[in-house]
Amino acid sequence: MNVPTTVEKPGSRELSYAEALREAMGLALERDDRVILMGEDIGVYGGAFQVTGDLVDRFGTDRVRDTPISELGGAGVAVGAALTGLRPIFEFQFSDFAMLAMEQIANQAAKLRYMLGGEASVPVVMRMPGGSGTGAAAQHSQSLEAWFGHVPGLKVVQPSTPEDAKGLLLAALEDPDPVIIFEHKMLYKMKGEVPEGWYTTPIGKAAIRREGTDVTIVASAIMVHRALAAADELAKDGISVEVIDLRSVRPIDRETIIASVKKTGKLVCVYEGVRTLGVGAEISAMIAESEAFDFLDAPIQRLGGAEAPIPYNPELEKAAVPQTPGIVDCVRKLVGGQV
Amino acid sequence: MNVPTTVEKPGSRELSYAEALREAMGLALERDDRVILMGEDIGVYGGAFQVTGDLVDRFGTDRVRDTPISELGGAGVAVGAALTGLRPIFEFQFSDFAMLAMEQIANQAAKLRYMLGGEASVPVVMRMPGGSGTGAAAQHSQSLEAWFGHVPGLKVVQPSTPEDAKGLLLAALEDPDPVIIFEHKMLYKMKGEVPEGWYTTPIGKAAIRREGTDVTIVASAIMVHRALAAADELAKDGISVEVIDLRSVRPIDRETIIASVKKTGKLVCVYEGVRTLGVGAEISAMIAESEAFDFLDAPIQRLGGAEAPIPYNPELEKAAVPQTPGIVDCVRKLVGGQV
Amino acid sequence: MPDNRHDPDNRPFAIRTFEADVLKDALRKMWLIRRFEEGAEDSYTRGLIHGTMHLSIGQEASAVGSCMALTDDDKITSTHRGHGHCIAKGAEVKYMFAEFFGKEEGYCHGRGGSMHIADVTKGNLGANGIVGGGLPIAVGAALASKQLGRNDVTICFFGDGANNEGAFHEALNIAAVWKLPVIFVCENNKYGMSTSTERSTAVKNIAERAVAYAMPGRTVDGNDFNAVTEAVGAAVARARSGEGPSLIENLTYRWRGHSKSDRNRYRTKDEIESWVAQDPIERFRKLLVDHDIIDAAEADTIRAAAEAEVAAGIEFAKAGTDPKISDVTRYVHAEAKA
Amino acid sequence: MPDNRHDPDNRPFAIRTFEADVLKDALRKMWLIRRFEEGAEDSYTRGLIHGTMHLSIGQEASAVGSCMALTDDDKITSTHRGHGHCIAKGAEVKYMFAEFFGKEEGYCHGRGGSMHIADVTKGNLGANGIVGGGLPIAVGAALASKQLGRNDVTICFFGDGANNEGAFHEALNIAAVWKLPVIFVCENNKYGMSTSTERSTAVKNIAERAVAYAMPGRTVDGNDFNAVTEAVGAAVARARSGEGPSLIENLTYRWRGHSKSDRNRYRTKDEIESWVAQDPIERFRKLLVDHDIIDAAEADTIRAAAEAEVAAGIEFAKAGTDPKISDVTRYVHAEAKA
Ligand SMILES: Cc1ncc(C[n+]2csc(CCOP(=O)(O)OP(=O)(O)O)c2C)c(N)n1
Ligand SMILES: Cc1ncc(C[n+]2csc(CCOP(=O)(O)OP(=O)(O)O)c2C)c(N)n1
Ligand SMILES: [Mg+2]
Ligand SMILES: [Mg+2]
Repeated sequence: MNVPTTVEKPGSRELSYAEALREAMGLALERDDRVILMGEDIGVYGGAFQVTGDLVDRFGTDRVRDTPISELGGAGVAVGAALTGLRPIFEFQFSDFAMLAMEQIANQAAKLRYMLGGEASVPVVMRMPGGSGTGAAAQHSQSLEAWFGHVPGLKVVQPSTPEDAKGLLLAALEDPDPVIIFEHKMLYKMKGEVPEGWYTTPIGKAAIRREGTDVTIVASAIMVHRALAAADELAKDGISVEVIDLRSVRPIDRETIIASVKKTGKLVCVYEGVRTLGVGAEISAMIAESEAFDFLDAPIQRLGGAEAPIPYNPELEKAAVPQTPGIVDCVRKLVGGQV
Repeated sequence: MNVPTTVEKPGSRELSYAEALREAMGLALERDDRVILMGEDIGVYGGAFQVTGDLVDRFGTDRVRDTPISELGGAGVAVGAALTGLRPIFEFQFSDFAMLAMEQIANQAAKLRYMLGGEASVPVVMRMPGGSGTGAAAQHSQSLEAWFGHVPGLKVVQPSTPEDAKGLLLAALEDPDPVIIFEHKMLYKMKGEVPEGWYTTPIGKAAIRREGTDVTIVASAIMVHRALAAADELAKDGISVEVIDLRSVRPIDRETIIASVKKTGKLVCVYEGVRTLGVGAEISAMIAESEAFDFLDAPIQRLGGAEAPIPYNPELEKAAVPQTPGIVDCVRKLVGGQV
Repeated sequence: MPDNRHDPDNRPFAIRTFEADVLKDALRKMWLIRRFEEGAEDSYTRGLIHGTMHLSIGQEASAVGSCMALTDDDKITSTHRGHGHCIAKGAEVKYMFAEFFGKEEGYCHGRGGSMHIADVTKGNLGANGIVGGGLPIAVGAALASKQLGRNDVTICFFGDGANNEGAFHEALNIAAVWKLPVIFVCENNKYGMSTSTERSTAVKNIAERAVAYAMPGRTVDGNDFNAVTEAVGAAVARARSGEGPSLIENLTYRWRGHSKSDRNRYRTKDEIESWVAQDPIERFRKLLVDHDIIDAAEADTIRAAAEAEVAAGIEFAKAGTDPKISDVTRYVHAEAKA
Repeated sequence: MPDNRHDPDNRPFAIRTFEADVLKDALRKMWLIRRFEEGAEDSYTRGLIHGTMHLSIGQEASAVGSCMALTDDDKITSTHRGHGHCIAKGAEVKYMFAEFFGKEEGYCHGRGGSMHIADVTKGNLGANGIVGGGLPIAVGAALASKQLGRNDVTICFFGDGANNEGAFHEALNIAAVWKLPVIFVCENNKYGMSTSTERSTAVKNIAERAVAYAMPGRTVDGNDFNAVTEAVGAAVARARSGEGPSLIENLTYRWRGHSKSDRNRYRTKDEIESWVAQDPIERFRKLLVDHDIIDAAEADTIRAAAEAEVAAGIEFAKAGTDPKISDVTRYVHAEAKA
């Protein structure tokens, strides 16, 4: 894939996104006794997507705990443990199953500090493998980040590179409040340079992955890579695209996006979640009410997931979320004044 | 309250919003044996907000079924019953508790028809008392319509008047797909003219509650009434406000809103749900990508709920959601070119 | 033990209860399941099918035995490991393959795939991608039956892993309190993915949990077709006569990994082999031969027919029609009446 | 029965276990709960408090008795009907009243109200607006204790209604499988809002469900302080020594309606009166008097002191500070360190 790699840092190597996450968890388990991992089949199985891998061999079954298939209970146990001294990292096997645990996530974890007037802290990290592309159909392919992004008290991040996967997970661990990480299943095997040791990627900061002057694309997770591929394609036509990797859904990095739109005057939001009320709706609205509004010289475009569950048939599945050609097409029309 | 009443229809009388809902359910239970009501304390107690009231006396405990306190199970039973011949109306005691049932609502009810390639139908209606203002704090006061609005396969309505409460509930019952009704707790006692007999209010159609030329306010649920009060106030300054009652969150009535914004050139979205990724984000984005974009002569404004859980203290609680003075203020600034 | 195989009163339940034709058809279905899944596995390995799949090879007696007391009006809810239940409830393998191949001819017109096969009009309310997702749905179907005065019952299949979901608790409690005609059939294959029941479940046998819902609970050898038909049959009869729900636990084993990504790290070769030796199809075949229902030749013919049906089903599926891309949002809602 | 009240070996558990001071303090707390709730009710009726509230009057022995074996390091999770648990775990009524009045001086600085009172640093992890919401949280607290090698245990209070939530099932199972130091105390007051356990729960006694989690289960007279301390005390000892969780069911009754909107349509006057006759405070007072721990005059003094404390608490709350409106989003996240 077409990832603009960070300048190689001393001590960085190529790792996959899954390996980067595993390295982050390993570091955390080593450094802090209060860190535990919880989730279904994260031990001997290594996780449905092999993210925890061999961590159970290194840290034992007390610190890498297979839970029963009990998402609500498991998440709630993580919340209670976080409230009383542990720093749990809870893996949902698929983010779709987090629907069973919304109560503990959104009614308890997100609200406890506030309801208790600041007198409690719930430093829990929840890992959510999301996204389509695996042929697993409607109940295993959703992109639910917008739900979590709507909940005050949560922070929500979506790394698109191995480096950020590690950095955001470590930032989440250092955060005194609940942080939800949406990991994209189709990125787990993606390789990239990852610095060694402990470092954090700030939560709430977008990253400009490619600079450009004609149009701004704000994309998240796997869509960053499709947007970059589209930008390559569009460059051939002389269209200069700025690609912003959203990285953080809650909070959103207003400054970076507003500055870019003021420069380019055009905005396309690309995201995999269902288009209506998805992340792009917020970005669009945020721009439309900001000082960047006056700089806009074309309607804001959104490319989001279809208004349908994710279908099984592979061609339908592709058609249900934005793909590179669709992004190219949308930008061309926008720049050509055809919208 | 300041509701613009419909022209009095033959056979209409004044009913409260709760009475209107009860009348709709009574008509449905009379007309169709397949209709049953399910929910916690909807029988002898009459419902936490006295919406089902005496229906259990009229139709018996088989058709007006108190469920155990089991939101996931209860909702799932309703889904299974709908799939196999019944037409259940499921009451969540507070919409906040629906978090426990998201799995059955969003993974099952919403997706079954699609996953089964059109070979199944889940005609279930779910009633959700939502909103703040009762002093019940963070876990009993949320406005979660945006979550449901993000889910393909669902329809989501939010009546703001007794007439629509009845009409939308009956429309939901006639619908072959799952429909979620957000009822606002602070509206239950509101009175208004309600036609007798069976009628439906179309799902997916907004209503222009007040015509105006300077600015369009799109408001939902209780915010419609605050917007109308603000419009009265603003009229004194010579500002002419068009107030649109959204009524349907999914699908959204694009045509009505676009036409209004093309006329007024200014848009303010007022909604009670959390501002970020709330209903107003979608309306704003929808306009910013539509042909109405070129007619906008000021940034689109959103007044939504604070980025916080609903607090207990009554003054804080009020401050956490849009109020009439804030709407007035926002419109004044917008019209005055101060944003 | 005296040889009483020919004494009618002492013959096993299945033999004395079902006609020979019906028993032969059960054997046919068990073979069909086995060959269907082998065919699916092979198609997957050859890259003809995408996604994942959960094979129930080794569990055929539970699926077919449980459905023996059902009519076409009765309902089932199934699981991610649901091919066997489908076939037991009468699905045709060619439409199942078509679904796997993502074709319009499939049960779900290619929208659902392996985890969502259903045939609602024939009482198969569907596999489910959500562990435990079918439990409350089954109770709802039973409620509809009771409320509308119908006589059908619902069998709810679920796994040992699913028994730790809150949905299990809520569903069984509601079914019991409302005395609904539903039979909860737990297919305990010792593992939820990699996690053994010892590590996930506080009780030894899932059926012990029936006490918490004041319903009968029974644990049976789920690889013994006869034992399954007897236990589930009694529960179906109970449900049908208005006495309410039951919980039956079929002890069985999946020979294959959990899904295509399983490295089988959590169990031993010995354990797998000991269960393969308990092949439910072979045991059933032997039962039928021992009771002179069929002879070896006829058994072979039945198996060969299943093989042929599966081969034909794959060809049918390959020749199927791809959905139109423009139909991606079709079936989200009911289509407007013409 | 022979009079053996003064024979040490035969005295009731509570009397032979706790010092006189401790027992007197328990009586004080019971009175404090009663008067606190009456004061809250009165303030509500007079329009000084908004929102709703759930009174536990009649259930004081369950709250105070259950907490007798706890130290300040131990934890509790509570419910919407949680004032009694708070006070039993050592909360001060003036800060509770301040919370009811929405003041900065309240336990939650006016953000939480009646349904969210907590004092995490003292081990009260909070009331909960979500029925069953505290169950997994309590298990998490017990996990933290075990994992960090601490010696504290957690009591998880919940109602009969909550026992039908999936969270109950998942929490008890996890606690049992992981052998965690948590005691599940079900306060069975016969109703979840208007719905009786007969109409909502498949078993007669909630404690029967302990079987499903292979943990000890006991049902006791929850209005008998002595019985509660004995049963919960044994469970606490068990948890503390690493033997895992227990389920104790305290049979009790709420004298008041479910909340302020209750018309009491689902129960009879007679039923209410029969339970009022079982006043747990009066029964405990009598126990203390009978065993010469206190005399009637001292009991009156204790009650009067509770009354005075409540009256002072209300005045304290009235004089409290209102939160600043501009602080509406304060406490959503941790404040940046200075
Ligand atoms: C709610 C939910 N949690 C987790 C999963 C992932 N998952 C699919 S099957 C499975 C194991 C289920 O075990 P069991 O119920 O015993 O069925 P088996 O696979 O053994 O047939 C898991 C964890 C899921 N699909 N749904
Ligand atoms: C998840 C959830 N469902 C429903 C409610 C509404 N509700 C509050 S208390 C209550 C009854 C609870 O009964 P029980 O657990 O027996 O406690 P009790 O009120 O009798 O003390 C109900 C239905 C809620 N707060 N949370
Ligand atoms: Mg299993
Ligand atoms: Mg109760």
